[in-house]
Amino acid sequence: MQLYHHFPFIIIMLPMVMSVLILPFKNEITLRSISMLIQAICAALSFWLFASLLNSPVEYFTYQLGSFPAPWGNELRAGLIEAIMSGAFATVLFFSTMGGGQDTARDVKPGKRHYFYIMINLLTSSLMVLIYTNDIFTGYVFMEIHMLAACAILMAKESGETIKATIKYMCMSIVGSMLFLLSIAFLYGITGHLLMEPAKIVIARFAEAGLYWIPMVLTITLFSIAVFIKSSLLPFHTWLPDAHGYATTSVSAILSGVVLKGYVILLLKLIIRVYGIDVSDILGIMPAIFWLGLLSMTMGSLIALTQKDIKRMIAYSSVAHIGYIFMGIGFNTIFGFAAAGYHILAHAFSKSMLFIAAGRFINTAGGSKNIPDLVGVARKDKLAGVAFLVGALSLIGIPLFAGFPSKFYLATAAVREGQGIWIAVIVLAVSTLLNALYYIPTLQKFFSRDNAQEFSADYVPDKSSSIALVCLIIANIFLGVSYIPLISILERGFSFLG
Amino acid sequence: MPEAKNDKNKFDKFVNWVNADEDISSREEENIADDDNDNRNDKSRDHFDNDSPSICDRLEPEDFHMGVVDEEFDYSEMFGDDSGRIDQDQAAALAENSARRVVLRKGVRDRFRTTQVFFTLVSVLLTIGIVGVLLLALSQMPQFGDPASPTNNEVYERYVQRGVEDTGATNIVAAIILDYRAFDTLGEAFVLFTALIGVIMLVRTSCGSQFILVERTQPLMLRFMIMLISPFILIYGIYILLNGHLTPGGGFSGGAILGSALSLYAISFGAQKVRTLLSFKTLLISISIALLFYAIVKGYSFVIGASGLSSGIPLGTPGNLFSGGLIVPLNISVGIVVAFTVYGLYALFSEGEV
Amino acid sequence: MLEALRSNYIEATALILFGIGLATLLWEKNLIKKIIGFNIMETSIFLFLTAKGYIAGRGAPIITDGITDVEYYINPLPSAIVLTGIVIAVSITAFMLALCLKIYDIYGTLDMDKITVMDMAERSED
Amino acid sequence: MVFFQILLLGFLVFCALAVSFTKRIISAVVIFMSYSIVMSIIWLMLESPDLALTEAAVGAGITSVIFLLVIKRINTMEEARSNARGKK
Repeated sequence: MQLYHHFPFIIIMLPMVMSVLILPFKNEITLRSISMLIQAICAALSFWLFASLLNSPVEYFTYQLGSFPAPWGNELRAGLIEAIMSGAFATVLFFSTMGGGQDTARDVKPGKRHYFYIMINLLTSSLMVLIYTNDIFTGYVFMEIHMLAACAILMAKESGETIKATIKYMCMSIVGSMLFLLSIAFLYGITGHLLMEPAKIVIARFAEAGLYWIPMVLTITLFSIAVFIKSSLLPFHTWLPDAHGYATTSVSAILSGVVLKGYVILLLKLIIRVYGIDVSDILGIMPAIFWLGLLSMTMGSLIALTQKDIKRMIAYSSVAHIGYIFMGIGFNTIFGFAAAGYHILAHAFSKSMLFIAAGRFINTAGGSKNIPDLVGVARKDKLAGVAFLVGALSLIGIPLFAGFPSKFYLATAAVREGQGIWIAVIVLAVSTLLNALYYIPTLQKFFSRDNAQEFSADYVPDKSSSIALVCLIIANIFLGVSYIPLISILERGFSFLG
Repeated sequence: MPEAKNDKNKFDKFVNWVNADEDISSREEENIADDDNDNRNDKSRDHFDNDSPSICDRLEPEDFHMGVVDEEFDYSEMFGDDSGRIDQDQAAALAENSARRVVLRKGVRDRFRTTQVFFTLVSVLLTIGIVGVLLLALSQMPQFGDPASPTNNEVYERYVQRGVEDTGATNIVAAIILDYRAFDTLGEAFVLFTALIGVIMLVRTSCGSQFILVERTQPLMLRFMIMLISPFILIYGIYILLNGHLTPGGGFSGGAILGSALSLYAISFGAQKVRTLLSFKTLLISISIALLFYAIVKGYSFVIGASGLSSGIPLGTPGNLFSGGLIVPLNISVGIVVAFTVYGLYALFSEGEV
Repeated sequence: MLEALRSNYIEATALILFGIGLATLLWEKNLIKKIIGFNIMETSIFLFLTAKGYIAGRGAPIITDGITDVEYYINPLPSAIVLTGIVIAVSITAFMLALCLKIYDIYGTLDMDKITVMDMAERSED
Repeated sequence: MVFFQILLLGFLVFCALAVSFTKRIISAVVIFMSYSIVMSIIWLMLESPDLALTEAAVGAGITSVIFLLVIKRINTMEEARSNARGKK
């Protein structure tokens, strides 16, 4: 029982307890620095846990909450994948809060600041529970906190559009959590377990005997549809553009980079740990995920082409990149999951950088979000221009940046996977082309010298957002360069996630 | 009640607005006018952004409503300094504006109609399909109430057979909630906390409580009856709360009863009386203390349990009041969180101010 | 298929209520009716779960005078889950109703169609 | 006993349908109140008294009170808005 066994519990409880403790603080700087300190501690503990797991004999460990073992009491479980993901998400949260701090100070009214940062801490802790939990109903409970906190920070800006975006987001994601709860009810009805490992034994027994066939197919479909709605895969994405388009900078970065991914990690754990790869192969849901991913990749990029508002364009490109991730999951092989995991990391880092840079562009252009008004803005705000360039290139898939290895591994996963090789590779190429089609022209507009608007010099970006952008660029390049060790760790992690 | 008049004619009024050309006086139009102007210079439509202190002074008690005063659209700026005189260019701008709006409305109306029909069709088919699939899956599920169904496995047997000796509580449901699966209830208390903070962010007006609301004194009969009943409700709530581990009830239902007793008292005797006892600050502080108590005490027993030690908390003899080990204090803290959240929600929704 | 549904009729009604709640949530124009639809959906799933935990001929899971034999008590786990779920349903309803107040304050209506039309009108202008 | 359960379940389905077909919001909320009261009775018949108590106290009690308060607030905002426009 070494020290690092307690880290998952500390990572979860620290932001939760702090969210209650920061009630008395009122001033913006202390609140932001406390929340960032908490997120930094979570990131540091996760990477320490990751390092100690790397060279520990056992691949994963379970942390028993309370004095009763698994099927009776609650349990957390930490392995390589959970450690990497919680570390990456905590870092992205840290940089997004730091990067968007200036906009939050302006948009969130003084009376409501400490409530905003309470919600940021609750978001952090519920995200960590979604990653580390080994119990499906605990996943549901903290999924609700995650949704309420995301809606609360989304509407902290209190303009007409954000409130309408929040209602739309909430209606959609309520349907998602209801389907999730219904599939928990069905799963409990047939297996009698709420924890993932005991449920897997019972489901494996049923799969061989061919018992309860339709309820099992129903539960895995309801789980997937719930996560599709919450992570805005194409047919269920209608809430995303309003939510990400109108929120403040740090909230858009957090929503796009981190909130969407927490549910995908939960679905990955459900598929691998509750059903297992071979049972979910037989159940036949994986091709559906694969085809929905393809649809979302192409349609997301097509719609993003038509957008004039910079933040809505980036939001639609999030829908496309969620499609990549679900395409990777749809292969239902360990390498497919590893490629999807890699793209989760790459997308989290590049997307939050794009949103912070876009926030700075909008501020320099005096608050207007239309791309025509932002022509030549990268000349004025050089650092944000470089950050936007790096983020866009990495999402297109240019080598040396984070997007390239993940798309490359998605293609190799398609080649290794038997069925549907050529469609996947073709659609990957088409959607990469579409990505380029809407990112390159915007980049040209931003960096163009002629007919650049004259921007009033009253907006001076603060130092912390510059630091955040520089660190995100470094992280992006690191992800783009060190892909060989990373993909092997991801593969090893996913093979033991079950 | 505006929605009370059936939606039909309200919607017709709206449809005539959509078709009407000159008459732009209806309320929806006011909002549209709001949106056009604000959107043009693309400041997001912040009705509440002018948080200059003056807004609180202009408030008179009787129209102290949630944000309605901030939202007032001042026509004088739009139509020149006094509303009578409109100079030429403003009139021209207005005419051009309404002409463009006519063209726009036709496009909007058709698009709206098609999406309406399409949307209803999709959701009808969707729900019938889902219910059909669910009933199909249900037909394969184990029978209702038969003892041999898979849910009666070793998990259920241990909860019933060794529930009392493990946790010392005779009400097994309370034992599960507060001892076997206490992490869910921790999440539960934090869901309530998040909802309360979310509602505070949304509904609480920023003018603080220096406004003494004009209290409508309730009829004597109501006040007298409430004076008679509320002690019994409080005793009943406290009984349910404290005996959560012995009889059905526990933190949630006991807290809800106490919360509704507080709200009942606030309804009849005016929120001001309750506010002297339980101001906004004490409400938040007591909820935080209860949450911290739960998190720290239960966190201690999680960490001890995880590292295999036995937490030295005596379980007491099952059956009497202080017998459930940690269950009774946890019940009290969850009860406090639920009671004050319920009262807070009542106060926020009724006056926008706890 | 039919006689299976006849035997577990409570779960069948729970699923029908789920369908009605889902239809109300998706189909209803007024926001408050959407929230009532959500509550109906939520309580129907809890009815389904509680019916799953019921065992014929066994009593409530309160251990009375020391009898800890399995034959006397129903399955307590679904009750624990539903207890947690009810309070989650209340908190989501409270949050959404606060949003309704805010929406009414800005748009002057609770009718999602009118709001979408206003939005369409607004977006089609810029 | 079974007949009584079927009767209550029928009443539940009727209430659920009635919510979407009533015109007035207040009647929808009142129907929902009766819906959750009947639901807690059914839970009592399913031998889970904890749930019946919580559903009665929390589901029927708090949710309905909050619904009615919101409707009252919307009414007062409606009047304030109409007399605000009248005053101008």
